[in-house]
Amino acid sequence: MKLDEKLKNIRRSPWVFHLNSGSCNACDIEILDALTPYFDAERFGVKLVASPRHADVILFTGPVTREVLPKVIRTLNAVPRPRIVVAIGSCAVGGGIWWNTYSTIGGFPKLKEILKEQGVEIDRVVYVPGCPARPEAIIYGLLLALGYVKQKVSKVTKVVES
Amino acid sequence: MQVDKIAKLTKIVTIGLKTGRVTIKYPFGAPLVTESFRGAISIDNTKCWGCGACVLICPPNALSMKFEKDNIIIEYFKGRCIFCGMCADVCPANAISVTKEFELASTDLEDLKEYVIHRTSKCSICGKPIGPTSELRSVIKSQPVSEEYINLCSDCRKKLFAKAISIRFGAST
Amino acid sequence: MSLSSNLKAIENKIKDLGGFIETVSDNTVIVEITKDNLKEFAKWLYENNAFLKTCAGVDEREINSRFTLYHIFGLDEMGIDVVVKVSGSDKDYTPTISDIVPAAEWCELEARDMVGIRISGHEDKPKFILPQDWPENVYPLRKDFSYDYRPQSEFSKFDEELPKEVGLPIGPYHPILHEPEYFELYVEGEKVVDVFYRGFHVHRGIEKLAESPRFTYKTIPFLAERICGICGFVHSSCYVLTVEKAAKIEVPERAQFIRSIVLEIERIHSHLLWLGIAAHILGYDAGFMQLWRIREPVMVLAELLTGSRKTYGINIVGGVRRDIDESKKRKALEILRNVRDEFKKVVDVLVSVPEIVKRASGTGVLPKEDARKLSVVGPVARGSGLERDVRKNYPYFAYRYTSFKVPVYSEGDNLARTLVRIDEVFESISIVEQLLDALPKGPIAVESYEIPPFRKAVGAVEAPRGEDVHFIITGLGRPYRWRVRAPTYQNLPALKVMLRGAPLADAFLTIASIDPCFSCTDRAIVIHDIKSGSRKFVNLFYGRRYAGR
Amino acid sequence: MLISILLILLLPFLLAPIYDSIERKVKSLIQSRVGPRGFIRSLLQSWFDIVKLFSKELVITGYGILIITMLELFLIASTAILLQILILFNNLIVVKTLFIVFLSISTAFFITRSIALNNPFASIGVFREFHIVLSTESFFLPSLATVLFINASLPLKLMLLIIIALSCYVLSSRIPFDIAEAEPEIASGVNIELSGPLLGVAMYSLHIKRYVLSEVLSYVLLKLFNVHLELYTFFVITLLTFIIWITTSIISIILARTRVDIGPATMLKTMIILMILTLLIYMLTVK
Repeated sequence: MKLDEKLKNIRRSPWVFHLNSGSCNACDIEILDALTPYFDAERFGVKLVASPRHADVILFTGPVTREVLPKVIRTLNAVPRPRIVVAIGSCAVGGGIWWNTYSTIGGFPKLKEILKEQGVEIDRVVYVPGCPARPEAIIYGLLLALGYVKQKVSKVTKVVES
Repeated sequence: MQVDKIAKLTKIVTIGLKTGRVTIKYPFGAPLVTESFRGAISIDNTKCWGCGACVLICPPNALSMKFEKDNIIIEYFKGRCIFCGMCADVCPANAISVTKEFELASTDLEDLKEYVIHRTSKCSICGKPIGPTSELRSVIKSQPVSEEYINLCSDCRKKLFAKAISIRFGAST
Repeated sequence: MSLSSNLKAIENKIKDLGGFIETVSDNTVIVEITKDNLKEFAKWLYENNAFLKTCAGVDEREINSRFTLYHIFGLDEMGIDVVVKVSGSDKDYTPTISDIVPAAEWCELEARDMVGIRISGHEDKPKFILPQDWPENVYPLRKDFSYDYRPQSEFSKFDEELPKEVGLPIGPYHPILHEPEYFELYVEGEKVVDVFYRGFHVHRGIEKLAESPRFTYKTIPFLAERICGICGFVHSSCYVLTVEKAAKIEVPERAQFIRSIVLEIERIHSHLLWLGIAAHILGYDAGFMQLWRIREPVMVLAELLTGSRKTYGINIVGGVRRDIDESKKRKALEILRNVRDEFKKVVDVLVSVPEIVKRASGTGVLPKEDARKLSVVGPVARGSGLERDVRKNYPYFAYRYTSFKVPVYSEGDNLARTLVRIDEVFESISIVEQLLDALPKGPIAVESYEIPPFRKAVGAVEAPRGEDVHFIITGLGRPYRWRVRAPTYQNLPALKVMLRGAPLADAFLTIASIDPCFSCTDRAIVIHDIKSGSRKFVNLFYGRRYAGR
Repeated sequence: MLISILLILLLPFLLAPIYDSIERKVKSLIQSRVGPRGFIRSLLQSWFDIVKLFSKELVITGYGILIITMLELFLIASTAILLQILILFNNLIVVKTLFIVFLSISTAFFITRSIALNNPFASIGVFREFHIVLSTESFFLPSLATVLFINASLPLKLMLLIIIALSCYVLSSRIPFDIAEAEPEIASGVNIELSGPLLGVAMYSLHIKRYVLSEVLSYVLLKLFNVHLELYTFFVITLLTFIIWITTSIISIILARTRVDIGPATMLKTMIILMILTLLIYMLTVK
């Protein structure tokens, strides 16, 4: 499929852009931490770039507050295809501790619906829970998006027999 | 003076080289996790009796309870969990244990969900659902209550109890 | 002057102004005053070098069917908080005190926006906190507004046109701002002429959430901790400190010690983080990487003691949830020892790099009287010669058992603020060592406590960025009103003074030098011209540019 | 013979990104971290970047940008080829003049490319780049010309070497002087709008430009001991270029970024002093 072929190039040098949509910046600091000596994401060729134009993977944090919504949509639109989004932290994945307040819209899943209405396609999404997500979890999520590692979690249903 | 200033500049290189490479080999090596790390929780369905104490205390509502016709579903959504460990502290049955699991990345939200399904038992007289059967069983285990009383909803039990009292003390019916 | 004699001075001042003292607890005086001599009393307090901490608008219709505005002043030398209470219906106007105390402007605008208290002097200013597409006169912090009401968002209301000259948009997504904040620097060539700031991208409605049925006294510390991801523990400690003060709960000694230890560990990691970012902004990436390498063991230590790298989650009302045993104590002392030596080595090199010293000294200067007028806090105040440290002025937790020096520099430029933060890292390491040695035995939490409703208390904790103030009116099961004033909230207006006339390349370093934590602040500022003294307000959206005289 | 000449002509285009990724590896070693993992990736990381950039979707605001960037790559590529020929066949006057002309034009094109973007950050970046070029190029080219055309006396050559070394460092936009695309300040100023293939071309031309500047410096060094290079001894030049490339990168690690009004100003002062010294020496030796 065309996307996988394109992904083959991105796998070798994923340039990441950090998009904060109202997060408490614990996850943002852990993203920066993933680039520093102890975790060093540059082992996989990761480079933090300054403008969405240069980015392949968007590290998305924050529960998308109302004020930021139009600007986030415009920034995501500026990213050239194929767009990969890694939603990091419980704010981005499930809206976080303020998932139903008047001022946020509840994280990336809700934003994805709005993006679909606005006609902005996202090629691949990976959700990385954590509050904040550890630098290792962020690297694991990034490698999962790029196809280096397999997914560990899966849906679990336990029934209590009477 | 100028020379030692430049010499001082190069000290950053010697510091870097002397400490050598501190990068851990993750994900092909061990992560930097200490023994008191709080990761994702796991609910032990043999102990849990569906009392809902954890659902009440969970700050981000990651644990929620749905009441369906004949079963009660406790849903644990890892995506919104903030890993505070309060549910493990308040659980009366010690059914919730905090694991060290942090590699929870997934491509689909459904994979982040964990369900514990309890059968609801019905009141033997009026048939109204009165709560998870495992809860009744644990009540029986702790206090010797007769089987007959336990399987009743609160109204029927009240009626039954009032009738028993009136018979005992001969009240005019 | 002993405490009682200060009270005398306040009391007779209130007497002749026709107000009365509502309550006096250990170091908080709550004073009720009528609207028309509020200005008079604020001027008197300001002259007795009181610093305005914050003001909180409260919808008290359930209690006495009125809207009240609490101005909280702090007399630093005497360690007393004076809470000035002004109440009235939401129709009549409360006079503004921002011409006497410029720092009051932000919180007054917030009270107007969030609670709908009319304040004379701020009528024509546009929306301050709420998003631009928020419907008119819907006030979130009123009791009849439900916390999860979400009106339909209209993108047309967000205008983003650039002014005519080269208005350089910094944000909402810019590498130095790790958060969405919007600065617009009007530049002529490379000189910054004017700053326009519109914030509130990070407003998540936390204060409203704390009053919602979803939260109780027990679970709010986890919400408080996520106000800011870098100094989260400061907010949860300040919350529990204020609740314990209001309900007069006796916290065991050992819990006080553990709280102070973890607060200082958070200060060490926050300062190391900031120094790394400052080196990165100046292009010195080797310094950035080395500083963050040194910071990593501090994060591992925090995880060892509390269970999580950043959002520690050990604070509950009445104590802490995790204890420090003998092995953790030894490991902590060992980690801090090599953090101190490594940090010493890297700082010697950092301060000797010519470009860093040249670019940091003399830029972003905040003179002492401006700092005093804006009542800035933390390293920004200590860099401009004001000795303000909550650990010394209003001692809390276990700080009275430690001896430490408060570093103060008088130049007020970026280099001074950097040196303040460097010295504070060494001070914090020595504080943690003193506390760990003198850790007393005993329980780590109070078993049961009872929080009576409608008690008022003010708590302040020294965050890495400055003084963090919480004001609480207790209610049944959850606070009736919980007001958070984060440190960057006081420092952001000072940016206007620092950035005026500075070369552009330093604008970023100056913005970063106050260590902005917007998710703490989530406030914006209406820019007016403090430096030249003229207080002329032009409507933000239309009269884009006003002469930078 | 023909193949080896062809190989030598293609050398800068192959080696430039490899030298760049080795530089990244050395930089991460000094920052006590691992950097690109494994032997292949630490050599070819920059190549992976460029190949990926070419595979991305092209987002352009106007066609002007496309043409100018292509032209810029063409110019810098021809400069590299001319330099190789110049080093091989020493006495071709035409090649030497062409080389110097192309070198100055390529920096000029770098500036025009960023003017074409109407992004305020890019205009700030151009303004800064102009400062740097003004402060060094007017001294760099004449001293390079004298070294190439006149075999001057040893002290004079030494002075010229210093000037050329300084300006090679400054023009290669390394840390103290990379204010044009100062990543944290003006969000990678000049190439903020470029994306995908355009950015790939821009980065590739930057790598070649750095290769050309280091090779010029190594050639001038060799000329100091008037060593004439044969076909088979060409790897001496490439080795020397590699050493110069790595030393400049280590120097750039030690220093921090300068400000647009401090850096170029001090550079202008030092250049003027050096030029006066060389003129003095020139008068003394000629007499």
